[in-house]
Amino acid sequence: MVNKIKMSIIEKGIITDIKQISGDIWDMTVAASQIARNSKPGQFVHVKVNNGFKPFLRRPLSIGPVNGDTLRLIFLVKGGGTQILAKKNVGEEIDMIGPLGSAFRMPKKDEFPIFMAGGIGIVPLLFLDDCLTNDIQRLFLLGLRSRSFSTVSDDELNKRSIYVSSDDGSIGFKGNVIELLTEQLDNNKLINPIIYSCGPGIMLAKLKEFCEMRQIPAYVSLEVPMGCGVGACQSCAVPKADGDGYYLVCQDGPVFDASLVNLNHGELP
Amino acid sequence: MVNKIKMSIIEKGIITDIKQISGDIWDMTVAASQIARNSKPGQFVHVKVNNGFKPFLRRPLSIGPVNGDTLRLIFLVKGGGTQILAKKNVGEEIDMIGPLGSAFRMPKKDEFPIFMAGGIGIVPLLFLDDCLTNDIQRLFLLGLRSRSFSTVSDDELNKRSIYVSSDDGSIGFKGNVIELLTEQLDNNKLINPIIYSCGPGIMLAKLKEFCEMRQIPAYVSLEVPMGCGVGACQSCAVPKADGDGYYLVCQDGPVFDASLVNLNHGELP
Amino acid sequence: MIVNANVRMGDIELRTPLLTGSGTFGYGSEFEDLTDYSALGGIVTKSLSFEPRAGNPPPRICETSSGGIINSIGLANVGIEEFLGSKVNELPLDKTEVFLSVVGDSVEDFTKVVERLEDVERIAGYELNVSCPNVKRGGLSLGGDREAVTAIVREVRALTKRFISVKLTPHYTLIAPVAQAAVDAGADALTLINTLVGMEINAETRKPLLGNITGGYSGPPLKPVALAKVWQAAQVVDVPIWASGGIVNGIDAIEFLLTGATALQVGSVLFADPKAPTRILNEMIQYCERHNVDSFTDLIGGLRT
Amino acid sequence: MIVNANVRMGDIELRTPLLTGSGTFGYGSEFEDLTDYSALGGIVTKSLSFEPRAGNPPPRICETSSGGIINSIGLANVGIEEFLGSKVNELPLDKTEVFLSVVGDSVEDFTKVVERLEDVERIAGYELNVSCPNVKRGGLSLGGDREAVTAIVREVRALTKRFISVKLTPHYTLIAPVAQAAVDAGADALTLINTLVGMEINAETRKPLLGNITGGYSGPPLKPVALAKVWQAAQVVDVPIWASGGIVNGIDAIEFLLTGATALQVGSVLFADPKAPTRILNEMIQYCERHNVDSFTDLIGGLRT
Ligand SMILES: Cc1cc2nc3c(=O)[nH]c(=O)nc-3n(C[C@H](O)[C@H](O)[C@H](O)COP(=O)(O)OP(=O)(O)OC[C@H]3O[C@@H](n4cnc5c(N)ncnc54)[C@H](O)[C@@H]3O)c2cc1C
Ligand SMILES: Cc1cc2nc3c(=O)[nH]c(=O)nc-3n(C[C@H](O)[C@H](O)[C@H](O)COP(=O)(O)OP(=O)(O)OC[C@H]3O[C@@H](n4cnc5c(N)ncnc54)[C@H](O)[C@@H]3O)c2cc1C
Ligand SMILES: Cc1cc2nc3c(=O)[nH]c(=O)nc-3n(C[C@H](O)[C@H](O)[C@H](O)COP(=O)(O)O)c2cc1C
Ligand SMILES: Cc1cc2nc3c(=O)[nH]c(=O)nc-3n(C[C@H](O)[C@H](O)[C@H](O)COP(=O)(O)O)c2cc1C
Ligand code: FES
Ligand code: FES
Repeated sequence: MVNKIKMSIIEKGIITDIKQISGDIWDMTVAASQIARNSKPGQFVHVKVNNGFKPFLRRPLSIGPVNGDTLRLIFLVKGGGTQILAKKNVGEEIDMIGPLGSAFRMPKKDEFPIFMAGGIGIVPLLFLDDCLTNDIQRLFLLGLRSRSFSTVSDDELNKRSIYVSSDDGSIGFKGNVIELLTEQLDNNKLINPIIYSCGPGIMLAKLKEFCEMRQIPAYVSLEVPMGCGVGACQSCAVPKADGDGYYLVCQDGPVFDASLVNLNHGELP
Repeated sequence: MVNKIKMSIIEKGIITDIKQISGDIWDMTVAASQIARNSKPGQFVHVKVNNGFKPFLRRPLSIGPVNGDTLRLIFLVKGGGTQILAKKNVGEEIDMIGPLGSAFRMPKKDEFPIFMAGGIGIVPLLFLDDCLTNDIQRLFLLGLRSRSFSTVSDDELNKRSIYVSSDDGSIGFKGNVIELLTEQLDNNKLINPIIYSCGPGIMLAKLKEFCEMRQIPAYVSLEVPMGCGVGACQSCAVPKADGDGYYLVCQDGPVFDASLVNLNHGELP
Repeated sequence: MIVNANVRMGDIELRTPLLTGSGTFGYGSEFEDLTDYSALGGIVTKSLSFEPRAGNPPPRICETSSGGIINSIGLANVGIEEFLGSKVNELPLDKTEVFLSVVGDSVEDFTKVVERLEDVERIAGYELNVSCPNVKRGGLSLGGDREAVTAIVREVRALTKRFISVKLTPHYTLIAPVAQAAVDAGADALTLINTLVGMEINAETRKPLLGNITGGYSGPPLKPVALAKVWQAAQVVDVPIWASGGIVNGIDAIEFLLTGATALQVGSVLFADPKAPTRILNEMIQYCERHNVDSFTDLIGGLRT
Repeated sequence: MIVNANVRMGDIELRTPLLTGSGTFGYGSEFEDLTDYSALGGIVTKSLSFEPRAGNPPPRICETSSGGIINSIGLANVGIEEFLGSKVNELPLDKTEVFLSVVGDSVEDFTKVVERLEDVERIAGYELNVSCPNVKRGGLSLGGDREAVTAIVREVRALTKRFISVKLTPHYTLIAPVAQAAVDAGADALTLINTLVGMEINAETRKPLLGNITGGYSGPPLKPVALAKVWQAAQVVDVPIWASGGIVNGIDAIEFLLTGATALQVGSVLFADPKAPTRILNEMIQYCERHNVDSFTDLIGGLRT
């Protein structure tokens, strides 16, 4: 919905680094100058994980931190497609369409940005974090199931001063990330907060409720299965909050003003 | 039709040797005691070339020379299935159903056996050759397109005194194997010949015609695409010579008295 | 944990929900050296017609680039006379339930075959293969799909007290009315689905891969179509559904139970893996153990929508 | 060797036989940064209905274990009013031939849309998506498949001189009579086939993968079914056939030409490979070079049977 950018290309990036962050989480750096140089935080690439047509569809992945000609893709091995990605080696090509979709709108001068990530939802927020100049204060929260499911390295946690919550208390705050958010908001009496969030559907739905109650603006990045990724097939519908039809996540999103979308669909099947 | 044998099993053999004979021809030795010990020349195994279901069907392959607990599979890399087979290594398992189908009937005392192979059709004849005691005279003919498409090693050619014809004259007699057969029959004035043959459909059809003209009994081993391999699905039909329906190659064959089958179907599509 | 594998359909109890698909397991004895019958609830025999049928010219089977197969057997079978003379003795009646598949081009074809089969003892029931279009009655073509199915099922029903499943093709514009018609006419179960009509060619030689050009498409590519038809039929009929189409492993089988099937036919997979029934049954049991389900029956229709 | 890629259909000449499948290429501009239009003979737009349609609840797309996909977009489209207001300006009329796909639940739906579209200039023709069962006329359900197709095509034919292709589903018991009915009613071409009805579920969560439970199954598993329908229709009608179903490479495309198709729609493949038209065209040309064929037209119907 915000800062919609056209002009996407197909680019064959070259993997320059790939490492395992934790159990099923991989962090891949790809040299792809054209996509990298035109990306804004919140946008995504549509990745062909294999030659041929197995799997048949591309996989949408958020664009993580960009550094000159490279971008980082951080992903959870969920099924067959991401499994193939995780087995790639440095030097291999990776066919991507991007940058696609909408970007986060930047915080205004008087707003206090809060990044709230659930698990692997941290990826676009890392990029957004990089795009705010150092003088801008911010709060970065990450909810994990447990330490062993971490989606970023300890180094990165420290460097970015990320506050972590975990369901089992094995790292950081014990509880969910909405509880952590509540605690932080209340303890620090933050003025004019604006929330940027990405994570599991249930977390986003709760966040939306929370923000509506407290009248805090929130931007959420959504995940739905996609076909084309470019607005042609209407596969990626998300219901509008007003009940009047659907937005397309690949084109109108993936970043949405939380108040405009209906998030009561729970997790994907 | 002849010497029909029941009792087939699924056995996971172990590859003990695999080598390339020429361009696309591979010679694999498999330890599979139960199948090996129960096989008769002419019978075949139905081979699962891969775990899972890609390709979906098994591949029928003639049982080549048997040596105690091992048997040889010699195959032409024709498409995807045999390609997978050719890439297997010593020590790998290979899932086979066998022995399946009918065997060649052995020559009677007064008959002079002639083996006539076209290309990869030599496989069951090698096994048959081994099964005749040394005192039995025989003539072994092999038709090739050219030397570089040989389906047996030079060693084996010599050891078995195989007469070769090639279309281009690059090895042995220049011409086709029926011409070679004619020459041999006429020059050597063989009495009571009986022909055992396996090879391309067109060669077998010509052989049948030839043998009918000269009133020579002939047994042919046929190839048609198969489903089950055990007589359950009726996929492997070959028309009866009398026009009254079909035989099943996996059950009534693969070895047939040439006079009983209609071979005018040419090559497979 | 012990998982209860049996399923009930009216008076019939199958010790497992697994049946063999018609035409893929012959008359039930061809695979006897290879397949463990204890994993099977029953078998369905090759479709039997009144007159013998020689079948189609070869080749009769090919693979598709999509990972399935196409067959054009052409319903080759020995006909009722020879069946009663010889094949009937091969039926594995001591080992499992036997359902006889019957096919015909006219209503009379079906009734003439079933009439004769009624004399064969210990048969659990019939599967009526009504999947061929253009069925006739007394020589006249029957109007629509529903009319043909109704006529066949009603007249066979009048002849027998045995269990009848009616096997439908996926090539109906809508499956629900045909499914309903079969049940209204007296079917005890529906078998969904028969093969799709398919074709493959070799572009290099420009020849079709089958002698008959087109044939019946089966195997894994059929599964999504079969799931949809089972689901659609399960919404409108109350009789048990026998699923057929692309089952190769235990998860496929579980998917069909969840979608509403009571019994599950394994067909093409037997060619690749004659021991598939045992393997699939084990995989189904493992699923149940993982999900704390103590009976296959509890999964039937358990899709969460 | 220069291979002549163009094909003729009546008055229309396509510079290549490749078209985009309805619903996979939007209104023709969404892919403009990615796809080279010069490889396309034309595009077919997303099916347009009289009233806007919001479409089905998400998820709307999933993969199948058989290597295809299922979509349940639910014919989401902006409706004729908004189409004429905005989308019409996105049509790539300068780049390629544009065929507008039209859909409806009743005969009147079709005629009302086509009437309005007649005012849009430079449109090459229409594709009538008659693949939904239960079409009505004046509120009454039309009897059979042939009746519905005949009514729609005849009434649209009366409204326009433009090229009309009629897109049929594979879920007819027999395709030939429906194909014949469409041609008799005035169709200039037939598009074969629309998607199969399919469904996938996640056995672990017990949920269907699509919000609408069932959807349209497309991609490689569809190809054998589409080949069979193209072949069967080509035996009975003389109009050009537009093939649709599972084309992902040049050999697939050649197979459809040989089987009798004149034009070839690329659909789902565009999601994986937006440059598919260029790749497929090159692969087709390579085939022709290898086989010494100097025009695609020479391959049409060239199957050796
Ligand atoms: C805009 C966007 C950005 C994303 N960014 C990231 C990211 O940075 N890191 C990351 O790990 N994941 C991200 N995802 C989710 C990621 O796309 C899926 O986890 C991935 O597609 C799963 O593929 P698979 O083959 O491993 O799993 P499978 O479950 O086998 O996939 C089967 C199908 O479902 C689709 N699918 C499955 N899960 C999802 C999902 N959560 N969202 C969308 N489609 C799904 C797949 O694309 C595929 O088509 C993002 C999704 C979207 C829409
Ligand atoms: C009884 C019998 C014995 C055989 N013995 C041998 C042997 O010893 N050595 C050897 O090289 N080949 C033999 N063949 C042929 C061999 O089965 C095929 O070459 C092989 O199946 C091709 O598989 P593919 O995947 O490489 O080729 P593809 O062409 O990709 O196979 C596609 C499908 O067609 C079938 N098919 C293709 N060609 C044939 C064929 N000629 N006969 C039967 N089915 C075919 C395959 O089994 C498969 O189902 C024999 C065939 C039969 C019926
Ligand atoms: C070789 C072969 C022969 C078949 N013959 C019949 C038949 O005679 N009658 C019938 O109703 N179905 C027949 N079928 C269809 C199967 O019973 C089954 O419905 C179909 O193959 C789908 O299931 P599958 O994907 O598990 O094979 C046949 C299938 C194959 C592969
Ligand atoms: C996402 C999607 C949307 C589709 N929408 C339509 C449509 O609106 N109208 C139509 O006639 N066909 C529609 N189709 C069917 C395609 O045009 C095509 O006929 C079918 O997908 C088979 O071809 P394929 O295998 O090349 O995709 C759609 C297909 C997909 C995948
Ligand atoms: S994925 Fe095709 S419109 Fe969004
Ligand atoms: S291959 Fe099944 S009967 Fe011969």
